[in-house]
Amino acid sequence: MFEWKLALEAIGMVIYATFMGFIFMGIERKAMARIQRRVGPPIYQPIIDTLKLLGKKESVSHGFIYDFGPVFALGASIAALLFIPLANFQLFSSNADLIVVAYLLEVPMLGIMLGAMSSGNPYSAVGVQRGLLTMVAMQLPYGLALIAIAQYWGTFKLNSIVALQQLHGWSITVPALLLAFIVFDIVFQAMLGLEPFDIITAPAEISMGPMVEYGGKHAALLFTQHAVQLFAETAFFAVLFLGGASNLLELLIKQIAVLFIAIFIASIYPRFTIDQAAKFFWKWPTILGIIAVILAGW
Amino acid sequence: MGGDFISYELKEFKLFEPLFRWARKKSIWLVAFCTGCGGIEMPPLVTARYDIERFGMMPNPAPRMADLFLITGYVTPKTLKRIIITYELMPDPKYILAHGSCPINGGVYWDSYNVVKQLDKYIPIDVAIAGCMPRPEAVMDGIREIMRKIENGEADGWRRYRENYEWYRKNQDELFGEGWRERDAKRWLAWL
Amino acid sequence: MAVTDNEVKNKVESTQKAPQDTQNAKPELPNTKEGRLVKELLEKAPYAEGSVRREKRIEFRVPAERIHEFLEIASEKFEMLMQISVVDWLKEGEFELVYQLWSVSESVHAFVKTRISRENAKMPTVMDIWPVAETYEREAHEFFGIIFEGNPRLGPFILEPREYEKHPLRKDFNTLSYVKTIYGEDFDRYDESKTNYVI
Amino acid sequence: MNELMIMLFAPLIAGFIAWALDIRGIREIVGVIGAAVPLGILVKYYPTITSKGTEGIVQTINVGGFHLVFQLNTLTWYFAVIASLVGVAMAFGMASTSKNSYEWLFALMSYTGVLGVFLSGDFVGFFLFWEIMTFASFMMVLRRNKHESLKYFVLSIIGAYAMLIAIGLLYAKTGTLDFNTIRQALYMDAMIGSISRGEMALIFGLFVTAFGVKAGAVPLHVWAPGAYSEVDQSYTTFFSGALSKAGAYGFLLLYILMGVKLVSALGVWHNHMLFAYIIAWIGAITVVVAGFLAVLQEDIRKLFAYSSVSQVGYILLGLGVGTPLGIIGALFHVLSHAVFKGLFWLVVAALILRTGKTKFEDFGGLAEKMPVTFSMALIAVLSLAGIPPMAGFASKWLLYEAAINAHMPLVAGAIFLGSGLAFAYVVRFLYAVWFGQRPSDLEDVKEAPLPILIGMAVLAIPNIVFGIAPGLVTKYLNGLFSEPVVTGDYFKLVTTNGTYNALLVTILLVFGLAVAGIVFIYGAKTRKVPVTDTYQSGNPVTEDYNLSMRRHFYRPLAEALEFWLRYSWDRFYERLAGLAEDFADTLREGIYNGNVQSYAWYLAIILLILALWGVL
Repeated sequence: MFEWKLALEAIGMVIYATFMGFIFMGIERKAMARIQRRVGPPIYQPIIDTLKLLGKKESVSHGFIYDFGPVFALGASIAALLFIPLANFQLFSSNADLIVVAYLLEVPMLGIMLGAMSSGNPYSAVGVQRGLLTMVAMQLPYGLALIAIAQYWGTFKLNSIVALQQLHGWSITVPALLLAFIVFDIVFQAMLGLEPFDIITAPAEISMGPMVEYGGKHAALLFTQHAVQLFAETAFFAVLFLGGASNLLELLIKQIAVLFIAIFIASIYPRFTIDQAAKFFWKWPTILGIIAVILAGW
Repeated sequence: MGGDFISYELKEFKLFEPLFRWARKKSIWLVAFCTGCGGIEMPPLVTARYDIERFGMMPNPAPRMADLFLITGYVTPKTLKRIIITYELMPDPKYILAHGSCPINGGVYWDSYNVVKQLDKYIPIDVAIAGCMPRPEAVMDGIREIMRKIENGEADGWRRYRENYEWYRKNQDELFGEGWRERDAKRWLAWL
Repeated sequence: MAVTDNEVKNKVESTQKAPQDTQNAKPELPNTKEGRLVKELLEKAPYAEGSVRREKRIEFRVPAERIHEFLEIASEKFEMLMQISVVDWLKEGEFELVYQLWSVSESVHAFVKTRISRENAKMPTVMDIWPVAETYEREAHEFFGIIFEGNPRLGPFILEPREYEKHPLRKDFNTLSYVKTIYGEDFDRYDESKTNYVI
Repeated sequence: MNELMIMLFAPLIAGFIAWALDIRGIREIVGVIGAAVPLGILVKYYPTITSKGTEGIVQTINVGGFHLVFQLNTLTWYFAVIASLVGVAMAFGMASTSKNSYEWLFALMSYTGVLGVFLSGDFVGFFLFWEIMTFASFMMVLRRNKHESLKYFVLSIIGAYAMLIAIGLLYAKTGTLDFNTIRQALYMDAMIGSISRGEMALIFGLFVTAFGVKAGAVPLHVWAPGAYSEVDQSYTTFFSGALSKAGAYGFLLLYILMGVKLVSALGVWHNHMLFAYIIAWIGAITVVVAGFLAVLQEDIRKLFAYSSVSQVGYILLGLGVGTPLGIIGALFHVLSHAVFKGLFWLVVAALILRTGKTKFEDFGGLAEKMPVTFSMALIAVLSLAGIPPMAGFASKWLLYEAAINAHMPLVAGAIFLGSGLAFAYVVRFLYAVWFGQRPSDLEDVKEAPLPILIGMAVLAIPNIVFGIAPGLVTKYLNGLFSEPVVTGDYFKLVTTNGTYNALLVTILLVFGLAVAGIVFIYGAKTRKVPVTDTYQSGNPVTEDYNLSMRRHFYRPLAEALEFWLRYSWDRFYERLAGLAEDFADTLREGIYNGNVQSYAWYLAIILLILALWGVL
């Protein structure tokens, strides 16, 4: 009963996603450097960083939950990835829909919070508080954008959304879903923890936020998780708004396009404080989201 | 702290060692901890002109993730306490780059009551660069020197610290007095 | 910062002292803003001597027992107390306290100097005029050993427990021998005499 | 057929026996048996219920001239099983936390009340058991805190009177009190329209206030935080787990009895049933307001009290959507809320039993001291936050599907915000109580006693089982409707336009964990480090530093919301109560002023009015 083809496809896709995720992180650092007229690190730098972290000869642990946190986060990211229809590999996306994937993409946040909380470091406590508040603040616009899509296309299944978009043209061509696109792009910025909303790991203020106590292989796990998360979220974005893709290359181009939007915004804006971010999320993106939802439902 | 520290056996991945050495060389993370007067020399390194990020180096505020510790300038006993604690927080293959002559023999403050004369007694220094305060080019040269040492495995400050930890510990206690961590923490408790 | 002030003051003091002794009469004050300020303060406090060093910088020399009263008068014009720096005149056996005031309204800097003897030096605190003085007085006490009556927290401030009550910035504090006791054998400069330093 | 009666009155009898005997050991055993009897009987009835279809078993007894009807069909069986499951867990919990038999008596009396409410087939029995339930829970609260119990009492009285007037109106119109006959009468009346629109709106309004008070909808939720936290916490398992479900059952009753009539009377607005739309918006507002209040609480009991109010808001929202999928989502959420919230309240009971503290700032670092309770709390956290492999997510997923398919986008938006807030306050609870630095006075805390751990296990297993196999519940609930609404096998839910394969999600999570575990084991050996060895920007750290942030964890959110936080329902009701008292005082001085002449005058005036009216 066990389809070997599907299993191999899944494992292949996880390896491909991790590799491309690291390349995306490299592109992110390289593009930001080039914008600041610096040479910037090579594209595959995150892979070297992860190898170095894995090669550390000692790693410190604050108890079982501290180790369980990053492991759970990476596991959840991999699970979320396998439910998104990636180009011609449908993987398991027939078994889950928009809401399940949206929630699975948020589960790694709980894993990181669990680990950060049990480390007993005040900086990570402040990081956890900010991470949760950002998540609470962005939940409403995030939901409204997803609802607009579900309502316009009338279905939750991701592969049927992709099929409908192939037929009737991409989501962003529809005015209502264009508003949802803008809202989702702002929320996408906060999900990745990029510049205007990188309050979670504010490097200068609370030294790497929740990740302050992570070293050695725990940090390597978190880096891999961030890579898989980056790949999954850009793929989710492309599937919802840019009409999925017929082959991996087309998907890759769309993902990089989405990534560059985020990078350009990130390299311009300074950082919001946490209550400014909350107020901002509940003002403009929510209003746009409500308009999009009403238009989509018309 | 010292007890289990020594008995820890180093898991030498013989097969991957050259790969890890290359990775350690190509991605060194600096602890954003500037002691003494050289701290102001650090920002130019990450700007467009010198840009150490080309070598994969990134300033990182968390010591748990960092490898390279820059001792920039003279070290007073108060700062040395913080340096020792941060150094011991850093995970294992870690290196120290000392700027100028003050960490070597007290430099200009050779007779000052408040400057540590020989830093090497308290924490192992891998590379020391000349210059009071060295220009970014000199710091980059020092970093290249550290990379060369990592490449052929000579950068073993952390192994020296671990193997003769007792000696280092004795010198530290001699300077600060026995059990200085609890005493200092109690002193700061009044402020919290 | 106390160390650098020390040398600067020495040089300036010695050059400036010579011209003042020649014309012992009160030097006529230029009628600039600073001059009028000095004149005004001198009327209120005849016991003091004032002079204008340069544009935006005036000086007063006040006897030690009247310092508190003078500072009260000066505090109407000079709202901020910037620093209390101490100069150790070992040969004359005196400390010279310099209260550096800054007037925000006229943007003028005033140095109020007093002299007290080095042995068990005592000064009234100025915390009642400028509360910020508490920190400067603690520092002056820690490094020079001047006791400020009325300052509640004169105890240990910045230095390590080892150097409490040693008042390291006094001229008669022998740093060389102190450093030899602490850093012992790795202190490799052996020349005892302080005249020819070997760096 | 008298098993129905045994099941109904077993807890009450056990309560009296436990109260009478009042011996430490026997009292607990009697209480637990009393609580377990209904569950046993109900499980025995499962095959008959599923085979017989919706009309089930009817039992009629006539007591003192009243003709009480009890019915056990698919719907009432479902609610009764949930109530008895939570009741058993409560009994186990109270076995270790309750100090005297007074609480046993009234806890089991409210247990009978709830079962009676679910099983009764006519308004007489319904109201009778409703009052028993309210009276018992009021006595439980009265024992600990007069003010809170007064607040709870006044609001319950308002609800009870509203329901009484509504029943009276219905009796006046239809002439009967039995549910089935009322249903037929109102069904017929939908065409004839003899009951005017205004009267129907009045009946609907009265029923909404009555059931809204018990369920804790926003304007009437004021009693919930006080009552839930001022009672022995293991009883709150039942209080918020089952009693609030009686309110939700009431709203469902509105659909069954007078759904068609309400639609014809109140009309339709943008193709939503108007009365359902109102209930949906009450639910949505409850979810958001109670969620925000829960996040900003400092007391552990208050946090979970507001969280209970917010979760009941989800149920009302599900009912309000009105479509069959919405009702199934709401009923599934009734089960999952009863299960994970009951588990939370048992964890809180264990914490208070062991540490004696209730504020967040006194807790800390209990994960090592109470590992089993911690793992149960973790299961409850995953379920409440809606993490896929748990029951909480399955019910929330159904609610999302229903709300969006029924074209109620803003209500679905409220669910998104509500689940975000749920995630926030649940992690705050985890951080403040289980992680961080342990205060010195919690050093000697031992693990929770065995009975309460059994109670937690009773509630934790359904959490996982219904999480991985949600089909079990939806297949049973499909029986309520003519054609199956949620298809798919035990592990996969398939609705008209969405699928959720719970088993596959669990398998993939395990696969992901395995991959991450391999990467973790591959790395260097880990060295356990004490809490004091943390990066505190270089400063030495000792044990008596408080490094964990337990007070005002969400102060920035309070600052972001300070515009809304100025208005509070409690102050509004306090002022209302003050007004009522002043009015009563003026009335007392005015009329009952004690001199006989004015009384004589009043008599004369009344007689005159009656004469003019032509009655005399």
